[in-house]
Formats: sequence, structure tokens, C-alpha cells
Amino acid sequence: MDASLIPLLPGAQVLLTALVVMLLDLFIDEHERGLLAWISLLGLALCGAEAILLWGSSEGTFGDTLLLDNFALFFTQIFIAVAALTVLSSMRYVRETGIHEGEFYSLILFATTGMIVMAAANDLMVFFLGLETMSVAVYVLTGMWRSSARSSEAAMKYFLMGAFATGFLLYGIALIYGATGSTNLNQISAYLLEPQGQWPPYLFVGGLLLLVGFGFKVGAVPFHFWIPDVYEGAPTPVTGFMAVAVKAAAFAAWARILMHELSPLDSDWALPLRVLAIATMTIGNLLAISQPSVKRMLAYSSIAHAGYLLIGIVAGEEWGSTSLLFYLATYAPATFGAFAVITLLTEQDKPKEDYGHFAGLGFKRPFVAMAMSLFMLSLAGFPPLAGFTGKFHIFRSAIIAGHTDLAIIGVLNSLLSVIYYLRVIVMMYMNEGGVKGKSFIESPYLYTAVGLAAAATIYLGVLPMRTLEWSRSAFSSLF
Amino acid sequence: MVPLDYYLILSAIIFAIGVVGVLIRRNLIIVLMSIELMLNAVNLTFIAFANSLGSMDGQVIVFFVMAVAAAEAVIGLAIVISVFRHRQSLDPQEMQLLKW
Amino acid sequence: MVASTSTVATLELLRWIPLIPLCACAINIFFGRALGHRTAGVLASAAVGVSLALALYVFWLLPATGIFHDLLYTWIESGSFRVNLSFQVDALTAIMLLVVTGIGFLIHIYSLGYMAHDDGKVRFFIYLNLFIFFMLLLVMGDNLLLLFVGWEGVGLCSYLLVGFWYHDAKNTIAGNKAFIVNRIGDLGFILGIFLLVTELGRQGIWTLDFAELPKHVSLLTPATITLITLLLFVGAVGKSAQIPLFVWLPDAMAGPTPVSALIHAATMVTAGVYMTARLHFLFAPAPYTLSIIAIIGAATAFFAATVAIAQNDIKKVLAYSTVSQLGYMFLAVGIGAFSAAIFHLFTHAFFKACLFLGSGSVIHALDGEQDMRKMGGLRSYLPKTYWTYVIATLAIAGVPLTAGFFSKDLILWQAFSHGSYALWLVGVVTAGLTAFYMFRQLFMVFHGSSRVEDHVKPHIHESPAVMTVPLIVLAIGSIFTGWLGAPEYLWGSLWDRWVQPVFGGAHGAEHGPVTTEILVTLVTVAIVAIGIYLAYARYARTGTRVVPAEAAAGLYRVLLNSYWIDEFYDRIAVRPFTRVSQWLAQIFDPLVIDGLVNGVAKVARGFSLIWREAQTGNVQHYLIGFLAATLALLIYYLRQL
Amino acid sequence: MNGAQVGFFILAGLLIVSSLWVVFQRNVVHSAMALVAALFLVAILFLTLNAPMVGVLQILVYAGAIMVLFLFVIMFLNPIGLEQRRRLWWGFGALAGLLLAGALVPVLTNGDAPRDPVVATELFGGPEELARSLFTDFVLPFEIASILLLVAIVGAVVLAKREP
Repeated sequence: MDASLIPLLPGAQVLLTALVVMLLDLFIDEHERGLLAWISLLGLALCGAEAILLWGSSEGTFGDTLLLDNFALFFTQIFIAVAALTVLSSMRYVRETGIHEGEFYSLILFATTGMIVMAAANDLMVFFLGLETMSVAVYVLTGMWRSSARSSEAAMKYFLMGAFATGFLLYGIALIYGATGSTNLNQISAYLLEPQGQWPPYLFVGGLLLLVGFGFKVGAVPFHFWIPDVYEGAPTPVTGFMAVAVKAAAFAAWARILMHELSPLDSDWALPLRVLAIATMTIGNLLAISQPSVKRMLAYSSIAHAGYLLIGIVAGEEWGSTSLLFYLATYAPATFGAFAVITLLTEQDKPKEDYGHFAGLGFKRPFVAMAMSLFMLSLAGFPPLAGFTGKFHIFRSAIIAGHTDLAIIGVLNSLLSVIYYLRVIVMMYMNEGGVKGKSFIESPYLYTAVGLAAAATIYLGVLPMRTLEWSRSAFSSLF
Repeated sequence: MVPLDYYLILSAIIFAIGVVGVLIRRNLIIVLMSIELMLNAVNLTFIAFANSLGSMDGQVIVFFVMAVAAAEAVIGLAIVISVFRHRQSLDPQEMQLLKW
Repeated sequence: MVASTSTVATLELLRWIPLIPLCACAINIFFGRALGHRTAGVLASAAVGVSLALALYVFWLLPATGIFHDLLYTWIESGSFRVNLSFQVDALTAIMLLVVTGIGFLIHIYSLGYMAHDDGKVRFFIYLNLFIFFMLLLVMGDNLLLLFVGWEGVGLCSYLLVGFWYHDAKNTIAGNKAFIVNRIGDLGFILGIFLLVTELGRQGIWTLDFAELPKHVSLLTPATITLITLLLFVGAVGKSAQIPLFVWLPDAMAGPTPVSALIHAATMVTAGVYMTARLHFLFAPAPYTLSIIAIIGAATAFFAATVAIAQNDIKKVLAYSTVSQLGYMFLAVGIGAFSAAIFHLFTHAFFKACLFLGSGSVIHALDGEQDMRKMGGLRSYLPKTYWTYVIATLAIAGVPLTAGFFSKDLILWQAFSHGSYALWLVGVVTAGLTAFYMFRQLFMVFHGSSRVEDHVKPHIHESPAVMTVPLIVLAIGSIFTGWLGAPEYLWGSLWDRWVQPVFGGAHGAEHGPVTTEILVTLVTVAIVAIGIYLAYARYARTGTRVVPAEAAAGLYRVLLNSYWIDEFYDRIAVRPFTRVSQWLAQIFDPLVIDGLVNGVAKVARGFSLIWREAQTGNVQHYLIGFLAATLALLIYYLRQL
Repeated sequence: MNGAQVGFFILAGLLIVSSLWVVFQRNVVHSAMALVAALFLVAILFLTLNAPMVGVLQILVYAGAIMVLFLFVIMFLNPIGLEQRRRLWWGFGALAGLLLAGALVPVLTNGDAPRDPVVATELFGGPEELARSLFTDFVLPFEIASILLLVAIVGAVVLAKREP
């Protein structure tokens, strides 16, 4: 059996960093814990460098259960970037909220390891274990703000629904295993080349249950119920991490497993997927309108964006997949940045996430407010920001694939979304008030994270070609 | 010889019973136990398939599922304890700070 | 068509025209506070000044049928579909460039004085520069997508600038309204682009370049073209404030006056006209769309003019007048006279900017007072403002030999010779109304006795030179820009020779007999003269009388009786119009338009409130939802089995 | 019906009953005991499916470790009082369960007969086969599972330890 270790490198790098952080935490003093964040960042940076150096390689290992291809590397970059931004934006937050730093950073890194495995997995079992590693770490991260009842409630809800969905996902894997005799995606897709009449019916049901599991993880309506509650209750940097990295990981696995390897089953879930995409966009946007809390509004908005991403899945083929990857890259900085700005507004034990709390931010912290405006505009799909180029490609892929109706519903939805994104901007430049006498969780690192996210939002809008090229070569590495 | 179908149907029934437990019980610990029941049903499916396919893979997978089940049980119980500290209750329906 | 006959040359200079204001904007964002108010303002103005210089240079270089082109890089590429970030300048763009940078520069200078005492000056100039950048992108982009980027960008800047004095909640609401109404228009615009891309894509053509599109228009069916152009026109209706989406523009007057002058008179609101002219090759073969455009344009011109009569806010009058003049432009577009539409756009930019800045000067002098009933007799206090205002008023009223006369007359003549007598008649009546309400304003503000509140009176002062010099320049433009497009029986039109090649055969430049043309002009001039006389009769001599017409008291009636024509006019014209305008102002606007705008939001919100009940907070309800969906999927599959 | 089938039905009946016991029993401790019974029954079913090693693990890991943890937490939290039996709600849940089972069963019965009738060798399912598979084909999942357990341990400590 071939067991080249190179494909493991990015994941192992992050894992190693997690272990170092976890162990070092035991030996250093309380006031030196800031060091752990820097070690985490260093590890992530190394991993990023490795991922860049390995770009273009296409190598499987351990009997092709793990594939290091551009697809995996593309997502690895997203995960690492988001993890690094999370670490940056939580450096002061964790102290203010009494979250234990060592465990916090190492769990972020463990979760990132799980994601990297998910994106690279070429075997249902490897994927499943990666998913569980990520999920368990994120359940814990959600509940880590222990003095907050909302945090623990969110963790409970997340865990309960997550474990329930895991049951269905696993059942799906079992049925697929039973039908095809293997969990390895290469062998499964080889099996699927057989004529359709030979397939036992539970193969389809297995695929359907996988779809349910993925639908849950990406937060597609009607599997979305956990998202608003969990996103609202979780510590804000963790919410940002979930909204971007966890979602991206789920879409990565979805793209590789359902869209690509199991594509012969496509015809059976074309209609359900269309319904899912439409419902997800529309319900997400509609419900976001009536939210008094910006954090919760962003949770619903992330559901709506999952809907746009589902359009890419429905469209499929080269353009659908490429635009899916590209959209994830454009969605990431704006969403993360918005949550980072909310992090800034946190106060001990009191949620300060309502629209009213943004009032006057434009005068107190003009740069933060400007960045937030950029994020909101980008999420609303305003040109020439990242969200616009992302939506442009998603909708165009839908048109090419003959789903013009989906594209039009998407456009209508993104126009509707302006209502609530704009409210944030209006509030920030309104009368002072909410911000008066308010303390911010300020740190240069948080500002760095916000600034980087803002820069990426502009960059991906103005100069999208390079990233689009990457998305395309990531997609074509699946073949 | 017991046909494969019998095992599959049995595990589907156990799975459904587990699902019912998760849905209706207002005690988090029983809900967790119901989730364990669901995972066990899946394990039974795996073993039945492994037997009929004559492949060891299914059995090894069950080994991993046990690890997952253990991890979920540990985390689940830890979360239960942490929730219990806040509200002295194990009723999931009482936890409605976060809604709409 | 155009692209095939004209010479394309590369000119790398072009990119700097939009980029310089953007750079100034960036510098002010990061260092504006450090530089201080004055420097930031001067920097912003200088940047636009440089752009203006470059634009003039490009204009000078540009041969009549030539196109300058500048490719920066490929912005978006997927498969054969390539959208470049590249600029082009042809005769049409060159004119728009001069308007945007020229008027923009003057208004920047003016703002240095107008905003001198405002705390948010740096922010103001950041927005203003950003606006100039997007506007330049809009007019210079060589493809529809760039035009769209600029389109959205100017909308955003307009929104930011209207809400500039945010401490006033009313302003943010007005800004919101502007934005949402514009989004309704944008919906049409986006869908239009969509349809265009899809339909051409179906034929294997993936392009949005202005140079490429005309070659492929013939691939589309007439019905498709009609639908596409109608959708695009919805965008223009929103952006250029036509019926029924015009309401946001008067509300947008809540912003600082230079903003009203730049965005809501001279540049952004004309983007719709520019877009139709730029896409003339799509609109020209869509007669059905064109007739709708003409009708909407004429109706808007007329109704906005009637509404303007009943306004007492100095800026609101100008706002409705802008809506009305935009209606004229669309009327021209609707009869296929793109060149005339752009000509009116060009002259209008000068005199309307001059009027707005003049009103700004008045407001500035009166400490923010905008109610014309509290003005009067300002002629002696503000001589420079007064004289420039007079010139601009003459121009907009269409008094012979001013800019407005030539451009409006051209449109009316085109309508007449095109055979659209009804449109022509509406246009002529509107010209009379325009003369009436503009002179009413002039007399109410500058003539008669002063009704200025006592505590303001001692402070009345003429504005500083930074404000009056732009006024004078614009006033000069308000006269002479029109001379470029004189009819053939005078010295002929330089304008047509310059712009005509862009529109190729699209423009029906009929030249009827000269005597008819002169006769038609004389009719217009006569109507205008009557309008001016009526305004003079009602408002100049009895400057103190400011009671609205329908509330006329006894004394008022006695005074009126000496002017029978006034009474006559009052009975048959003013009262019905006032009623219509009041109906529009009090019923149509709040109920229908606000209803439409807020309705969308309200319905969405209502749905939202109902749907979110599903999110009960009870995790087991969520699980039931999850299971139900799973069951639905399973059953869906079982049915197929 | 041969002996094996009779045995299966007895085991299956017991398993279903004990599962129902877990779900519908009002007392937590009783539920836990029923679950232990169910796990044992599943282990026996594993034995009948040529998976002796997994069966042993099932008892060791589940009954031995996981259930002890459950019982420990039950003792630790000591929830007082029995849960109400809300007939409507429970009936509704039972209906949902029936629907789910009803949707799954027809799909599972339609399957082909096993493609490879099992040649149950002595070794199949024994520790050696399992170990060989585990440490050759599945060594990567094995490593990942170890990370998963590590994460779970860290997480449990973080969440459940007493505040200082």
C-alpha cells in the first residue's frame, strides 16, 4: 500500500500546532497565554505556505482515501485564512469573556484539521471522521462562553441537532456501503458506471440521506433551524468561523461527494435540489428582514447565501462548480468581517448586537463603520465588491445550465436583501446614541482582521480573475 | 440462514424508535440515549452488509462508529452538565432564550 | 453601424480621468482628517480639476467619428464570456465627460464655500469624489456591465449624500426611499441585462461590449428586443425619476444643495437618458418601447410641471422642474431623437446646476431657510446670485437665444416633424408652465418686498467668490451652450455634426420646411411669453401676496380683478392644475408610491414575522421540521420507484 | 423457518421491546438499564453475523464505558421526578417514527439477494482480520478517530469542569 505522507502535510501541520498549543497551555503562566495565539497563527501561516507550495500536486495516499489535489488545497486555503482571522479577532475577546485561551485556540485548530480532512477525503469514512472531528470541536467552541446561558443553550441545540443529523448521514453511508460494497469514492463511482437497473433501491435512499446530512450542515431550508439560534448564542468569533469555514467545509464535501462522485444519481434529486435552493434563498432573506439583532440577521443572511450556493450546485457542471467555489471565496471575507465587527461591540454578559447598538458607530469608529458598510454592500451583491462578482458567476452558471428561473429568483432575493443590509449602514451613520458611553473590545489584532477582510472584499470584487482561475483549476482537479 | 433483509428492517425499526425518542422526550439524558440507539441501528446495518458482502470493511467501520458514538456521548453529557448548571433543568423545551 | 465605420485608437490617458478622483477619495479616506478640512476639500476639487483638464484634452484629440479605447485588464472571464475593465470615449461619451467633470469641478469649488462651516466636510468630499468616479465609470465604461457598476455606484453615493446630514432622521428616511425606489428600477435594469445576455448566449454570443452588441442585435426577435428595452427602461425610469418612480427625487432634496445640483440635476439623474442613448441600437428597433418612452416622458414633463407650480420650497420647485425636464429628454428619446435628448441633457446640466447653486446661495444667505414665502426682495442683497439666477431662469424657460431655447425647441420641432402632434402639444404647454413656475419662483424669491424673518435679516450677505464664480461660469454656459445646436435657419448645428455619427441612422433628423419650423418655434415662444407674463402679473407686482391661489381672500380677489387674464388663467388653468398637483402630492405620492415602496418592505416584513414563528426556540420542533423534510424527500423518492 | 431464523426473531423482538423501553420509560435509570439490555442484544446479533470481535467491543465500549458514563451523569445531576407522559405529543412522535420506518422498510426489502453469499471462514470477523484491516486499509481513519477522541476529551474537560 502506498502511504506517501506528503498529502497529509497541511492537515498534519495544523494538527501539530493544535497539539503544541494544547500542551504548552499547561506549562505557561496566565499572563503569557497571548503567546498561544501567535503560535497558532504561525502554524496556520506555515500550513498556508505549504498549501501554496503544494498547489498543482495531485496525489492520493492510504489507498486513495485521501487526495491532495487543487480542490482540497483551495479549500484548505479558505479554512486556514478563516481560522487565522478567527484567532486574530478573538485575541482580546476570549479574555473579556473568560473563555480559556489554550483550549479555544487548539479547538479552532482541531476543527480546522477536521475541515482539511473533509475537503481532501476520498472515502466516505474518512470524510465522516473529519466531519465529526470538526463538529465536535465546534460544538464545544459554541458552548465555551460558560458564563453565558445563551452560549450553553446554543451548544445544546447545535449538538442535539448535529448528532441527530449525523445519525441520518451515517445511515446513508451504511446504505451506500451496502449497495456498492465500499466506502471509497473511487470504487463507488466505478460501481455507479454499471447500468442503472442493477442498483438496489437503497442506494438512492443512501444518497438521499447523505443529501439530508449535507443539507443540515450547510443550513439549507428546511434543515436550517439550528442556524439562527446557534449563530446567535455562540461566541461571536466562533459564529464567524462557523458561518464561513464550517459552511465551506460542508460545501466542499458536497461538491466532491454528491456533485462529483455520486453524480450518476443526480437525476433523482434534481427537483428536490431546486426546491431546496429556492426555499433556502427566499426563507433566509425573508426571515432576515424582521430580525432586531444584527447577529441573528447575519445568521439568516448566511442561510440565504447557502441558497445562492445551492444554485451553483443545481447548475452543476464546470461553471456551476467553479462558481460555487468562487462564491465561497467571495462570501467568506464579508461574512467573517461582519461578525468580527459585532465582536467589537460585545460587552460582558450583555448581548450588544441589535441594530440600535450600531447607532453612531460611523462617528466613533469611522474605519470600522466603513469596513462594515463594505461587508454589507458586498453581501447585498453591490458592484464592484466581492459579492457582486460571486453572484454574477453563480447566476451566469445557472443561465448556462438552463436554470434561468433560479437566476431570476436569485436576483429578486438579492434585491430584497438590500432592505436589511442597508439598515445596518443607516444605523451606523445615524444619531449617536447606542454607542454612547460604550466600551469596545478593541485590539489592534481585531482591527487587522477587519481590515484584511475589507481588503479581500474589495480585491475579490475588483480583481477576481486570479481567484476565479484557482477555483477553476480546483474544480478540474476533481477529474 | 437469516436473510439480509431481516437485519436491515430490524435496524430501520430500531433507528426509527431512536428518532422517536429524540423527538418526544423532555429529558436530555434520554434524548442522548436515543441518539445512541440510532447509531447502534446503523451499526447493525453495517455489520449485516459486511456479512452479506463478505467484506471486513463494514466491521472496521463499526469500530470507528463506536469511537464517534463515544465522542458524541462524552461531549453531549458535558454539554448537558453545562446547561444544567445554568438552569437546573434537563428539559430541552424549556431552553428558549434563542428564538425567532 | 457605428463601430464598423469609426476608427478605434488606444489612448492610455483615459484611465486617469476616473482614477484621479478615486485616488483623491482614497487619500481623503485615510489622511483626510490629518490634512484638515481645507486641504481635503482643495485636494478633492483639484482632482476633479485634473480630470476636467484631461477630459478637455481628450475632447480636443478626438476626431469626429473616432473612438478612444483604454483596456486596463480583464475583469471577469468565464469561457468565451469576457468583460474587460476598459474605457472608451466617443463623441457621446466626450460630451458626458465634459458635463460630469466640468459641472463637477464647478460644484466642488462651490462646495468649498458652501460646506465651509460643516463638520463633516472631509466625509462630504470623499463621497463627492467617489460619486465622480462612479459617474465617470458609468459614462466611460465600454460595456454594459461597467455601466451597471457605475449605475449602482452613483446610486449608492446619492444615497450617502442625501443622508449626509444624518442627525436628521428625515434625511435618512429620504435617502432610504431614494435607494429603494432605485432598487426597484435596478431590478428592471438587471433583468434587462440578464435577458440580453441569456438571449444572445442562446445564440452563442457572450458579450456585453458596446462595440460588439450592435452587430448581434439582428439575432434577437423583435419581441425580445421590446422586452429587453422595456426592462432597461424601467431602470431608467427609476434612475431618472420618471412616472411612476419620480417621487424619490423631490425627497432627495434633503441633501446638501451642491449635491442636489450635481447628482440630482446635472449628472446622475440623466444616467437613464445616457443609457438609452448609449444603447440606441437596441432601442431604435423597438418602436413599441419607444412610444411608451415618449408617452411616459411627455406625461412626466407635464405633470411634474403642474406639481412645481404648487411648491413653496425653493428646492422642491427645482426638483420637480428637473423631473419635468428629464421628461422632455425621454420624450426626445421616444421619438428617436437621441441627439436632441443628449443636447437637452447638456444644456440642462448648465442652467439647472446654476439654478440649484443659486438657490444654495440664497439658502446659505438666509441661514438655511428654504420656504419661498419667507423670502422676497433679495435682489438687492444678493446681486450676483440674482443675475445668474435670472439668466438661468431665462434659459430654462426657453426664452429665445438662451441654451434652453435651442435644446427645447429642437425637441419640440422633432416631435412636430415626427408627426407626434399630441406629444408636441403637451411639450408646448409644458414649456408655458415651465416659464410660469420658474418666473414665479424668481419673483417670489428676489422681487417684491422682503418677507424674511427678522432675526435672519441682519445676516443676509452675498456669498463668497468661491461660490459666485461657479455661478457666473454656469450662467455663461446657460446662454452659450445652446448656440452649438442652433437650427439650420440660423447658423446651423455644430452639435448634430458632432454627435450624429454616434447614432448613425438611428435618429430621424427630418428637416421640414423652414417656415413651418419657424412658425412652430414662434408658437412655443408665444406660450412661453404668456407664462412669463402671468407669473409677472401674479407674483412680481404684489410680491407680498403669498397666499396660495385657492385660499384667496377678499382683498386678494380685488387685487386680482384688475388682471382679468390672471383670473381667467386662475379659473381654467391654475386651479385644476393645483388640484391635480395637490392630488399628486397628497394622495398619489404617499398612497401609491410610498405605498409601493413601503409596501414591498411591509409585505416582506409581514411574511417574515409569520414565518419566523416557526423558529420557536424549541429544539424538538426543529427536529420535527428536519424529520418532516427528510420524510418528504423519502416519500418523493418512493413515489418514483 | 429454521432455527437461526427463530433465534433471530426472538432476539429482534427483545431488541425492539427494550428499545421501546428506552424511549417510552418515564424513569431515567430504567431507560438506561433498558439501553444496556438493547446494547447486549445488538452485540449478540453481531455474533450471529460473523462479527465476534465487534460484538465484544460493543459490550466493552458501549455497555462498559459509555453506559457507565451515562449512569454517572444521571447520578451526578440526580434529576428528580418522573417525566410526564404527554399522550398527544408521544403519540405524534410515535406516528412520525412509524412513517419513517414505513418509508424505509419497502426500500430495504426490495434489495437484491446478497451478491456474495458469505463464505464464513474461521478468521472472518475475528480479531486478526479486524486488526489487519484496521492497521492497513483503515490506518488513516484510525488516526483521525484518535484525534476525534482527543478533541472530545479536551472539549468535555472545558465544558464540564467547575469554574475556578
